[in-house]
Amino acid sequence: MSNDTKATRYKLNRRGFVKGAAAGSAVAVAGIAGFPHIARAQAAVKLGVLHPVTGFLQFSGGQCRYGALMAIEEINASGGIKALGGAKLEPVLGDAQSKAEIGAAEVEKLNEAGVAAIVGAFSSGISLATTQAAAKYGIPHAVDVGVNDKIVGRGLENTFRFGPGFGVITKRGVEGLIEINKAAGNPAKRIVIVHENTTPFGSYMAGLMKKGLEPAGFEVVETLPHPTPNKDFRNIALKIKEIKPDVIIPSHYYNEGVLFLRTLQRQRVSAKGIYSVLGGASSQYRFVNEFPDAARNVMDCNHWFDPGKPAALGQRKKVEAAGKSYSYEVFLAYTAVKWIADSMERAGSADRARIIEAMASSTWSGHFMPYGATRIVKGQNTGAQPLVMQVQGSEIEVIAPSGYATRKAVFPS
Amino acid sequence: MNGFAKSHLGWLLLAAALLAVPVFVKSGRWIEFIELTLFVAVLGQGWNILGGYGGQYSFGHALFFGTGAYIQALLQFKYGVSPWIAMWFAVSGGVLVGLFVGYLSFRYGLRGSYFALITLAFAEAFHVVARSFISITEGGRGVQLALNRDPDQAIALFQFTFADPFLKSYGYYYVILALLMIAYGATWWMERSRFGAQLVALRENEDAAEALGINTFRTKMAAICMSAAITSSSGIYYVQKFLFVDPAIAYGPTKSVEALFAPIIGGLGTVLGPLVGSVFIHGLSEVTREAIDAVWGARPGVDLILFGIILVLVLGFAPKGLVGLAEAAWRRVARGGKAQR
Amino acid sequence: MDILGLQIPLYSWETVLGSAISGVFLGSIYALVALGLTLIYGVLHIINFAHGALLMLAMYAVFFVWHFWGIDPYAAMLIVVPGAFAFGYALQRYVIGKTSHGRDEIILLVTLGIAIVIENAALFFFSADERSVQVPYDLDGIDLGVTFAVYPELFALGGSLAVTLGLWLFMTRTDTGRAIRGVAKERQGARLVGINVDHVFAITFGLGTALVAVAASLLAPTYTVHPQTGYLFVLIAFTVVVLGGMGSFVGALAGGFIIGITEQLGRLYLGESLGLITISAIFIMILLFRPTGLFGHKT
Amino acid sequence: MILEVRSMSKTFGGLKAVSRASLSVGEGEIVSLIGPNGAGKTTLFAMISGFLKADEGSVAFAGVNVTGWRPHKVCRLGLVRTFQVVQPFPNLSVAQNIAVGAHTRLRSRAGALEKAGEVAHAVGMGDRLDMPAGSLTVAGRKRLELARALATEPRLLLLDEVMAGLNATEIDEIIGVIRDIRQSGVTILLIEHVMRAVMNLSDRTYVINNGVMIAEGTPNEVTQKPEVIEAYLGHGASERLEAMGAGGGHA
Repeated sequence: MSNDTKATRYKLNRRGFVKGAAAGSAVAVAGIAGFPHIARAQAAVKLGVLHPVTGFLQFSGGQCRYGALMAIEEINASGGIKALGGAKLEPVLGDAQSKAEIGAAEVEKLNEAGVAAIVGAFSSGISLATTQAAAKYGIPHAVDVGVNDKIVGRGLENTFRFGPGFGVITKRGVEGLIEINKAAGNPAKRIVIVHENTTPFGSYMAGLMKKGLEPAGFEVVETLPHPTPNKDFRNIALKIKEIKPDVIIPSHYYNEGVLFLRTLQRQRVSAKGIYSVLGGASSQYRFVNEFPDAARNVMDCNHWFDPGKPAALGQRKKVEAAGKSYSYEVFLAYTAVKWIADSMERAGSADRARIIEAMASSTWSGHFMPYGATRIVKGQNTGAQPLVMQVQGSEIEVIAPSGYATRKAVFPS
Repeated sequence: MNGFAKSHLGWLLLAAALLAVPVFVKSGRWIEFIELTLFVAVLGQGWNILGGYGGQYSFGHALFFGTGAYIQALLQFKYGVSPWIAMWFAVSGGVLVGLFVGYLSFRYGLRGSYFALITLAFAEAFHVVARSFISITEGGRGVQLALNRDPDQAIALFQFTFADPFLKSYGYYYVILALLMIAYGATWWMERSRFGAQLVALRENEDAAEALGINTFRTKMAAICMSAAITSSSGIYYVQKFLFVDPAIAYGPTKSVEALFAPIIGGLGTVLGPLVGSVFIHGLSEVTREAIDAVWGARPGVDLILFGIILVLVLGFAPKGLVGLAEAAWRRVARGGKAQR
Repeated sequence: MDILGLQIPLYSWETVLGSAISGVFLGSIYALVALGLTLIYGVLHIINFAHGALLMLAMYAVFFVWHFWGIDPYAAMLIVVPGAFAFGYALQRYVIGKTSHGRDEIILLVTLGIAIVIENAALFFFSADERSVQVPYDLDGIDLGVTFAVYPELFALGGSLAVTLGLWLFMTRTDTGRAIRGVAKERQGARLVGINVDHVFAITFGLGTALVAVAASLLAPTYTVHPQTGYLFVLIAFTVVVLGGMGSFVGALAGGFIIGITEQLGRLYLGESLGLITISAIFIMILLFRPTGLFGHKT
Repeated sequence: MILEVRSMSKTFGGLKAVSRASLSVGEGEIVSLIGPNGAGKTTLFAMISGFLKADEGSVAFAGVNVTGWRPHKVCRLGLVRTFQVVQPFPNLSVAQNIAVGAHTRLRSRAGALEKAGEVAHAVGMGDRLDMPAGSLTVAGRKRLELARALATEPRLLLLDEVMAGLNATEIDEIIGVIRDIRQSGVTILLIEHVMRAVMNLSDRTYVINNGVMIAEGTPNEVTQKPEVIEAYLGHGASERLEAMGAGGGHA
């Protein structure tokens, strides 16, 4: 297959393929029927939107897809890609079914559908496979979430990540904790880390946190890993009760986050602070609304938007009006798509290689994330960083770093 | 049994067709589709040896896939062993796990649901171990192999993603095809050997088999080893292609289910059953997905609802699998033909 | 403490006791989920792989009854349990029974297929969002000193005992119960005596599903629901059923508690992750050395 | 003596199924083992062939002590049994069924199938080679059971009620087959309720009741013995015995 992706060329390829392997090709127009008015536009630029929307990652995958489609809709509504004469973006949807091998197969499909770029694929494991498959065809691939640092920086020119990886998140997490602790007169010293250990995400996180915290004068008394899914946190609560740490640092997915925080509350376990790093539930509006007591004063270092940007708040209203949860998956995928669109504008072309060039040299600042102007080194946006939030009342407020803070931390609580 | 040569010819034609796939399929998408189908067909043939021919239904074949994948990945990751050497250890490791699980289960005479449940339990135990012993297995982080981008090293490192155009497009296809041919050749041989006859006999009736001089314990042990060897070989392909394995990929229930679906749908205890089943399952899921997408737009889950319903229907109408259904139809046609004559 | 190079942490007796008590509560949930499974296995000899999916479906039902009508999850049983019975009855009578041809491997795949359908139907109709039932008494309960027992946990514990007792009474004191036991013991014989075996099978499956719905109501205040919730309990439920003896209610109850306590203590000492190996270990040991389970009979 | 069974016992949950039973079979003989239902005949067979572990006693076959051997090992030494309730491999054809037995001596598949054909002809089912065993009649299954055992090239054949459930013609045919088998040099020990066959075929007969050997001798001798008649009478089988005995006399 050629790397050339001009629409005409793609159609030739497609016809050739239909001739070659006729099976099922009559219905091979994947995923466009949801947007029929767009699909028929002549000059549309195809964008692969690839997430695990079925299987065990379905919730996060679905949120990502929702965010990405939202961005595409907005771009089209405001006149498409102007540098391409107002060409509309046409999403080509892919479902990785929560399996890496299916993710890779979907990339092949997207390639033949002639996508100019791909956004995806939420999890680190799947993103590793999809970026690699996309690299074969030189398809620019923006990783929306996938926080594993090994996704970027393994030499794939096509692979970019707009958001932060583990390294930065834990570094900022430690810095934020130091800042908050200092402001309160350093009451916290002893720490317990609770993390999921079934996927790369939690397993890496715990190790990196420990490495960062100890030189800063904290003492990690205990690290408590648990599997995902997990049914019961009472043991962990009891252990924490016995250890009596100053700060508890949890790191896991939404379900475990909810169960963990509720268990702490039920077991009357308290600490000076709960400070999660990529906590599943801690900075999720859904959780805050449903269990305000369990969420009270929980802090979380996580992906977040710049609370000073009205666009973010507007989007939040829109998402919630649609009955969806405004979670990090939504705005990360949303921003990734916006970034790809901006790169197309800069490239003035839907050519894969030119988009890659434009992404690599991007200085985009039209987003609402707290990242500043984009600067890419080895595929990673070096300005990307998480923020530290705290649930105060029924709101999620940013408490660190001070440049973005909307409120002062309530600590110790 | 009309014509040994005829069935021989069929096999040769099938093999030739598979070898020649790159000649008439130029689409990366369809090559990938065929690759995945063959991958599950290999996984399923492993299961079929023990479950289809031997009648010992395992719910934990991920044990062998996962062990093969982990050994293949870890030897390279930790000790820089060449993938071409690691693969022999991967298969041997799978066989060792087979010996271990088989010895315990068969020594204590577990059959039927009990055997199914113990394999399930062993797979889960391996899952927990892979997750928990971080110093050995890297734990939940998984094992990620370095990506080779040097085309000259493609063969030496058994990584074809950035190889020359042909290898890049078809390299992994021929890897899985080679594994398929070995697995299916071995099964074909087995079906025509004393070992195969004895294995089938003990599936049909263990007491009678024992009375007729068959060492049922040893036959079952041999079957689980062969089964493990084939299934673990699919782990080699997986790791070399995706360069990543973690506990859930290796030992989660997904692979165990995939392994048993294909042969049961296709036809238990037949050489072609797992391949036919895998083609059917993948074809069906592709068609349902594309059809739903085309008429209704992307609706996550609907394709799988349809898939599940069709699956249950197929089971209802073809309890002996698709190969069984085809045979019955063939017999009817043949009988009809004779009657006319 | 250091035994053979393995670091065994020393915990205070309060923590250990608290952990064991948490095992009792967890065990009661296991028992609840396992009761339906063991009933179905005991009579139909089906390893029902749709069990987790049915549990998930019932939890959704409880959630929606609460969400739309504000009905408390325990009161929701009055609606959800009969519905589940009817659903299970129909499922066995018109799907499993018709398609499985009485062959084990087919039944297995049919239940797997049903699980796929239910799970993805849930994904399609209810979306992948996690849902939680919020009850006002979620945090109230009894302080046991070493640990705090909230009402939902106490209700689940009481529920598991009551359901086991009720089931036992039903099976021994009613005609339907006796018919079910008759079919479980001697299928062919029951047919000869004129029992409609297909009907009894369907009733059994319906009952098993109804039990799942009871479990769902008792679980609802504690757990979130999403299309994959069922996976939390399926494997454990198999373990409990095998440990207790396939088909034994008392076995399921005792098995639930034994597994719950062992698991919690195992996780306390070996870590939350590796501790789960205790469950697999029990499962394997029982299968090897006492396949009839603690309370099972030889078949 | 090709088979020497010495004082074997087996208890099931407090019930003595076989109690210090001994018997011996000489090379080339046809020996029968009779007794009322539940007397312990099949249990004794199961112990001789290795399916059951005896509580006490020993089995020597062809001069080798085979006590406690697994059935497949015993079979390879040349002692093979059939089952009272026939145990065919239902999804395999007649030829494949018999070939399983032939494989005990032959590695090659073709050789085993060829041998299966020969054996099938010998027992009179050469015309049913391709039929699935599951679709055979009761008589057909009995023959198949015999053929499969025969294909293992045994020196001693333990036949457990191969005539049960057959009609008179079928019984006569089977009797002929068994004679032929002995003619070919195979020793036979059989359990039988069909007295006509017992009287007809056996060189010697053992009678077992309540797990205890109560008589031994030629068929005519043992049927005269009062303890034997009593054993059967005790189970209300006197008429049948009479009838059978008379029938045997006619043949």
